[in-house]
Amino acid sequence: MLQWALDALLGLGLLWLAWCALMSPNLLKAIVLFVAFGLLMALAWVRLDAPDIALAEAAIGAGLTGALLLAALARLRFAYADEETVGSPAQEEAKVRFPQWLPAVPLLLVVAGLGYVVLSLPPYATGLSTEVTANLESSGVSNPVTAVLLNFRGYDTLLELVVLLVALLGVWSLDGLALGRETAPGPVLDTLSRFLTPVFILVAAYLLWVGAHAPGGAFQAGSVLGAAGVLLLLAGWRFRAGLTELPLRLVLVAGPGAFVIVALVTMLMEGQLLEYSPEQASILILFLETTATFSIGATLAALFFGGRPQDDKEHT
Amino acid sequence: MIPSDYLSVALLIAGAIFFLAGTLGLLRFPDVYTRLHALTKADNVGLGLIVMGLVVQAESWAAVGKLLLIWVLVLLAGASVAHLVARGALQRGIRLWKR
Amino acid sequence: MGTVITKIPWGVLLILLPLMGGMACFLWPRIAKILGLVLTFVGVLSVVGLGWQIMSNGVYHHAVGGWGAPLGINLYADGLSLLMLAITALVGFGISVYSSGYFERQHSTRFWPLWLLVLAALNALFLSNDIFNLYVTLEVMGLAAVALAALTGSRDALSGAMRYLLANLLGSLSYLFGVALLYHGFGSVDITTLAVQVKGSPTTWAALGLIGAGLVLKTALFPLHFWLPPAHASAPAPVSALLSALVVKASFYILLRLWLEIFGPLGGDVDTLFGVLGAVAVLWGSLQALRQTRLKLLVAYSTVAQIGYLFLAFPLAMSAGVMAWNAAVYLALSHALAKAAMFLATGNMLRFGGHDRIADLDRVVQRLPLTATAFALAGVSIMGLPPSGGFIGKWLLLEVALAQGQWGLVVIIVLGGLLAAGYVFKVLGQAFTQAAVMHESRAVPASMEWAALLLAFGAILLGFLATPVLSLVGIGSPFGAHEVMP
Amino acid sequence: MSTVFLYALVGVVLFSLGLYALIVHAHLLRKILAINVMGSGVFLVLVALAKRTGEDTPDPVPHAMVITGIVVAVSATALALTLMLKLTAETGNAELPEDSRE
Repeated sequence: MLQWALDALLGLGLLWLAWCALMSPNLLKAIVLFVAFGLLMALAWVRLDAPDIALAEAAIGAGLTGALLLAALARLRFAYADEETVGSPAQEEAKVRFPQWLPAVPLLLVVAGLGYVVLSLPPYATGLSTEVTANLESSGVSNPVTAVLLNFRGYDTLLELVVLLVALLGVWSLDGLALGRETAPGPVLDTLSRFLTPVFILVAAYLLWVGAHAPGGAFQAGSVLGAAGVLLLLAGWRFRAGLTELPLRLVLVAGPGAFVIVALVTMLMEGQLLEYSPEQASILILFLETTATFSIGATLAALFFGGRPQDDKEHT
Repeated sequence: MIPSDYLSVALLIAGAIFFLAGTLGLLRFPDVYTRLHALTKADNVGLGLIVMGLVVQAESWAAVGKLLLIWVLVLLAGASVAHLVARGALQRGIRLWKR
Repeated sequence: MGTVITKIPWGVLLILLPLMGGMACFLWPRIAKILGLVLTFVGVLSVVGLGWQIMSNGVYHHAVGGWGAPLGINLYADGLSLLMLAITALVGFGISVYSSGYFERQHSTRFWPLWLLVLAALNALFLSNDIFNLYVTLEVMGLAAVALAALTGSRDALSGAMRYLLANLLGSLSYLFGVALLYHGFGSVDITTLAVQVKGSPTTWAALGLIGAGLVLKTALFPLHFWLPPAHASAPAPVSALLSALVVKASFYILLRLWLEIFGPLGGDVDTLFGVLGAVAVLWGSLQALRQTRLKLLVAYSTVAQIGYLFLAFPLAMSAGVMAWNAAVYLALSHALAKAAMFLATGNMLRFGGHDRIADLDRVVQRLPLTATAFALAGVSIMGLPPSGGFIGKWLLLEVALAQGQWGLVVIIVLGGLLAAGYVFKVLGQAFTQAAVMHESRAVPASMEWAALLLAFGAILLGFLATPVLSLVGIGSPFGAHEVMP
Repeated sequence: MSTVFLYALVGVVLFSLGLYALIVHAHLLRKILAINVMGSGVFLVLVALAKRTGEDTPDPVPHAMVITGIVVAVSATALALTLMLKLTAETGNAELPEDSRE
């Protein structure tokens, strides 16, 4: 009963926070509430026995998305502040184009319909869990989620790393505003970033290693690395000139690149794309996860940075 | 329940009370500086008590280490963020509250 | 038979080569152009190789990871996938040749990696047999397409791309919700497995609605076409060609595939709805195209109309099956070639005159004879005049509509053709006259003119290849086994 | 009603709330937030229903799908935010211009 009350409270809290985040008249409040919503989502994932997702949600869904949103809002408010009314509170107010109730009516029908459908599903269904359990032995890892991500459905993960790369290519091709240095970081942030960076790296390495048999893995580790990058960028650290060219791009491509090469090699050796022999599976997965961790971390930090670093040197 | 469980419960409840106090301060105090004060001080102690309560239950030293690490990291983050928020507020020219 | 060439897994290479190429272009921008050209050409060869394998051994299967469905992801290619891959390779090669002359240096380094990744996503999409994997390929394709549409950074391009991105994301989420319901209702994301499992139930209906709505939004069927004209009209010419010719076809392909395998037997009323929306799209898109004063917007609205034609096949297929689907596929293929040619030709005129105002086109026929020919030939196929691919497609559709006594659809098909003739001649008419004001003109590289012309020739040539193409579609009988090929 | 369906229903409502906000709001940052909330709703449905195995361990396949989905969501958000900033720099307004052509 107590458990049920907790879940109900959590569910209502999620809905309430989402509503407040979406309807808040102040954009800053909306984003902060959205981050809080993300953290509550992480709790919901824990309640649903999905610790892997809880970690990913807390780091990426709430943390990095929140950082991206806040950085965008800051740029929206300050970078264009001299241009008339941009970013003024009046413009940010939740403007509504037509009567608010108009879309609400069909959407209530959608809620009712989808709710009915969800409730009509049978209370018990094994999905693919029996297949996963039966083949876990030969997958090379004992965490079933990692097994699905890196082995059974590794092809999806390959394409997912490509999505991340495509987003960065898009951001760079748009000539996004690079993160400026509006204010000096100050001694506290500076010291904090110096102290925390090794801790972040340690945590990332731990998450990467533990992902084989417990919650964790490349995405969680990569997002922790990305968070370290965000902190360093905020503290005023910048890519050293010379490293922004090919070396940086090599790190960004390492994850999907290694994946494609492994895909090719396994196909030549075993006959099917990404087919690992059971003996080599765990070492291959560790290799793929390590390269992916570096790429994910670098890509997320670069997405936060925005513009292409040292863009003017690119055409020489 | 064995004695260590009672200790845990006591520590957890004490921690929760500190959190409650901190949250009340956040809601009731008049300006950003006093709110920060209430929030960070009370929450740091509250989290410390909760961590202690869980340490009592820990089954291995590794778990104890992780719990303490969490506390240290939150202390660091809380203190730094409080400082940054206060500094930002000062730079924006927000005055200290006076009765 | 049995040589090395027949053993190469061409299907997998179609995905991996452009993927690696995209990354290599990102790493070494200097070689991007030459690498892009080589890889798109190798893409054409790979499709030929895959086609050879499929024709001699039947449908192509590849169990990624060696697991096989339902645990793993299966790649699958039958005649339908093969034709989509083939048209992607051909149009893709044309776009590459054109782009090698089109882009300035700075845009060139940005274009090639994204373009090769879109190509990889398209090939992966046409080969996939897994509805969640399709979601991921849709996202790779969608995000890269948005980035390409915004490439020029102009105000129109940015707002077009933003609208496009929001529509894309909404469509993807709706699709993903449908995938979630199908998985939890029937325990698989493999299309072949689902085809056996799925029965009429509230879950299926909701999944049909969500997936259908998401894909219709991505395919830009009226009234969800609002994002298409601004995005397609403000992108650089090769990107417009890519978006109109291939990217909208990709979501249409998924819809068609899922309809054939999973939803077909259930979707009676939805079929009719698709038909009605398609008919409105034909009329609305054509009328809007006729109203435009800017060439690129005219061509973009023409895409809205031509997409409408594809959906006319759904109500007709209820009783005519194979014939109606053949018509839809034929229309999709010839539209891909013709519309790519048209956008590329438009790009030439735009570069030549520095503007795309239809009224000031200034004797394009004399100055750019190849481009004007390309536009005219593409126009023949869009109008559906013989001999052209568009004619065969519309003829097949008309035949089915007549046989079923669907007089409304017959009128729509004919009327759409007449309206298309209206907007094509509106452009061509101006091409012969001298503009009132002289403009500075800029040279157009031969590669750009020839790329447009050859694609337009392709659209015409498709009019002579009905028998072999239709027999190719039949491999693996995607439209049902028991019916006889025409 | 079990927790499984409780969370699944919350997911359905989140999806619809996000959709509502996406339609109603003009500001692009709010539209991007709305898309993210919609995504969370879909993810919640996927994972909540995975708990119906009747055993202690839920079905891991939807879990892996959601991790993929979260990464896709953050990629799309980053691209959308950059696009929004560029558009604002160009038009001076973080909203989509009313389309005069439609």
